[in-house]
Amino acid sequence: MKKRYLIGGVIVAVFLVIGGLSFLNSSVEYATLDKAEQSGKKVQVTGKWVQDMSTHYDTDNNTFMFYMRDEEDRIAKVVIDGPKPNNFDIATSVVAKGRYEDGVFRASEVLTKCPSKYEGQPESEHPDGIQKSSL
Amino acid sequence: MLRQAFAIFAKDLASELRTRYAINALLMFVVVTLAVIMFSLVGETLSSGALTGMLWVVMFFAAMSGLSRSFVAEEERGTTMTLQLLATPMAVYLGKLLFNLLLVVALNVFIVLLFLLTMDQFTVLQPDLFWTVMLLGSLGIAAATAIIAAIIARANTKGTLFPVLSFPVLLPLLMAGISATKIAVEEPVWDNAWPELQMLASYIVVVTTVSFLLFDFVWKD
Amino acid sequence: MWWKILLFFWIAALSVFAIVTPIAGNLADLAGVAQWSAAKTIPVRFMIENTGAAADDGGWLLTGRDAHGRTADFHFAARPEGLDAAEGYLAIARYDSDQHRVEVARILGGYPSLAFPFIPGLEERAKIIFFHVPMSWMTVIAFLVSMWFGIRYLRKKDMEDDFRSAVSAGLGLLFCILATSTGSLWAKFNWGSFWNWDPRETSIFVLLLVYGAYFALRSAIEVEEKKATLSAVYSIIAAATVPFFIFIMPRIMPGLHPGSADDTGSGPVFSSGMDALMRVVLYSMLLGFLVLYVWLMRIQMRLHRIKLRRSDTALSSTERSISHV
Amino acid sequence: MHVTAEAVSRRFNRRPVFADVSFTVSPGEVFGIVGRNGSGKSTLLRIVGGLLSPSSGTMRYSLNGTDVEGEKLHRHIGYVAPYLVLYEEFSAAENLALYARIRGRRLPDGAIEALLERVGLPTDRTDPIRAFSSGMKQRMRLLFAILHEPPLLLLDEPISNLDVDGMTVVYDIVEEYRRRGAVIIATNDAEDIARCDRTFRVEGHL
Repeated sequence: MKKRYLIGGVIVAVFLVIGGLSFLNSSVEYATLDKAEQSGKKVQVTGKWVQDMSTHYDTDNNTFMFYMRDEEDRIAKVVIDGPKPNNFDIATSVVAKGRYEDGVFRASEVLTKCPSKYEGQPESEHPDGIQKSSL
Repeated sequence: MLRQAFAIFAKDLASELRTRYAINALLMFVVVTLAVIMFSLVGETLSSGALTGMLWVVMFFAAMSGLSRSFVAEEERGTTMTLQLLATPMAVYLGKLLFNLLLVVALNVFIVLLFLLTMDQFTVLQPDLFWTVMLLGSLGIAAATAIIAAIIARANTKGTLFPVLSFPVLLPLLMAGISATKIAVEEPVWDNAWPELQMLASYIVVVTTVSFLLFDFVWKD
Repeated sequence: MWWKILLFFWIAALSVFAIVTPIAGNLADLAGVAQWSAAKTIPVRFMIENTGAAADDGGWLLTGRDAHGRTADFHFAARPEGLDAAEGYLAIARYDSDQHRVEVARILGGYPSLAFPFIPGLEERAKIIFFHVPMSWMTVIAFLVSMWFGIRYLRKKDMEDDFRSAVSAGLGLLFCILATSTGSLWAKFNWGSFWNWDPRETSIFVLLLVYGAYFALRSAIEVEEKKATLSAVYSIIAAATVPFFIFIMPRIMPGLHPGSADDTGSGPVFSSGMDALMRVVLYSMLLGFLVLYVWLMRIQMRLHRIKLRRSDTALSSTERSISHV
Repeated sequence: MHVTAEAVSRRFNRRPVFADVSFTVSPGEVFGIVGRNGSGKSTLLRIVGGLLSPSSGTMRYSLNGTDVEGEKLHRHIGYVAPYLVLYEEFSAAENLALYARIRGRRLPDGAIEALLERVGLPTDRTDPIRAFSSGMKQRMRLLFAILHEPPLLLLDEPISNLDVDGMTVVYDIVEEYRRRGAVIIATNDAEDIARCDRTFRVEGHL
């Protein structure tokens, strides 16, 4: 009787690990810009805001435009319905939900991902202003 | 034990074929659900990916409406005690699992065939992968619902409780299944689905093993 | 008795510290100051590097250093008093990007010894970690404890174990609801939406469902022995399938939540780079929530025993009255 | 078959049904369990039959000197009770064939007819037993219990719903199984009690 539970427990543990390992190879949640353009479907694209390129807030249409670089280093113009998202300036990466329309990624929502590391900002990343004046 | 289990399976099958409680209602359920989907989609063009989601929704709810019967029927007729006197818990579980398996495989084949016939927009790029996923998904649904059905057979509100208890347990299977089906439908490469298949297989083994270990407690008063 | 009083003060003190510390906003260090818009003044803390010299415009210019060792020019309207004696300042200031210097508007006081760090992007919202993380942990711990007592019930058939299992599940549900709602509220202000089906959000939602199903099952069975057995069995089945979600998926899949796969560098939420003071508070809060959980468990168990004793007296008195008739 | 109950108690929802029941049944005995309505006769019989586990105490069984374990107990027990429901969508012969198959027994040709005749049931009916009268169903239950020739027969109010012929059938079976092994009857019927070698009174809590 005891043995049965022991053997069963081992089988369960082993296969939980095997099942868990399967996650290592899969990342299906987010698409890339290429994929988004090919499929034309509504997808989530994760990437970074390209700070060297311009951003623009169109007050008439209440849309915000910026350029985003995805994981495959492709840059696309993104237009969001609405104002500039929270924390946009300091986000380490952004997730845009939307679809490609006429060469522009129209996002219904943009989520900003911040460095939630709960530590002070490291030396190397500090903004230009302070750096220039430091002794 | 296998012979005992098979005898119980044969009994359930004969009983079902004679009374047709589950089969007729289930077939109608599938037809009605698909009809509702078709009504609501007249004139719409949906991608195969979106239709994949719908296919799984139909499969999930069909399973939820039919698969609790194996144990609930015994409880409702009052034959639970008779079966307890006839066979070991292991044999009972295995017999019921086999019956659930047959029912869910037959049901899903019916659903998929009907789906392929009625939804012209639904095209499958990799039929072999698609059917593999359907088979694994059916196995997983049968394994998980068998033990949950045994549990809810002892409760008061059997019908409503079944999906409530099943959904969280089935969710890993549904996520992996849907994702793998999407790959089969949209992508031409079999290899992309390996993680999902691995996940499905280990899910089936885990749930079946746990069920075997715990069925004694559920079955005996 | 004494430990309860101690616990009370412990949690009270921690809560006050965790919430209140920077009363007038974040105690920003230099990186923080630079990130704020030039028009806004915020409290900033700094140490003095040198005593400086008179500036061209008649003010006073000196070099200040923040807790992370960054330096910047600090401009005062006039020479601050007691400059030689003070080691550090807490001052209201803003960053002047044209002059590349920090304009000090007003000195608030000396350098605070306990200061909440400035965390870019999170700022005040970082404090959620003191509540959200311990709650999430307790959700999982309570569930495991519930399952553990469920297994013990199956082995020993002691109704007391079943009650422990149910109480632990109840507390777990409470913590789960709290963790979900705090996380969701935080997500609105940090990520931009209340709910995004992030892997971590999905995982806690599933856990919520499992708890809900557990109690739905319990309320649907009348015979207590059967209720105990079946709910124990269900919690084990759930525990065998749910880890896919709670422990593996959120870590390995990319997502927004700290600790997910593409969250480079920070790894699990507890990164080694975490501010030392925050770490102390966080660990204390974890301990505090753990003790709170144990305390609530004990109260519930005592209540249970009292109820049993009362129903036993009621039971035996009816028996007596029947046998007298 | 030796059956030993040691300090067996059973509670439902913390309400005790009975407490500290101990007895021994030896091979060749007909053992009676008597008691008022609601005293827990049926509950005790279910515990003896392995259908219900005792809240405390132990049940032990031994057959020809070797202990019988819980998992295999059902092979050695025949159980008849008014609350036992057979598969009513099948005919009598199908039911018997089904039990034989699940129990892993091969019935020789004509065995089913012989069994049906033994308890006075018609051999030519092919309709589901749903249509049977309550007395005929009781006779079916007897067959369900003795089909696998168990060394221990448990009877809960065996003559309920039976006519005089039926009672003769029951008592024939009781006498036969006294020789094969042991019989335990839970009853308050005077005729049943007269067949018992010993009786045990269950003093249940109300």
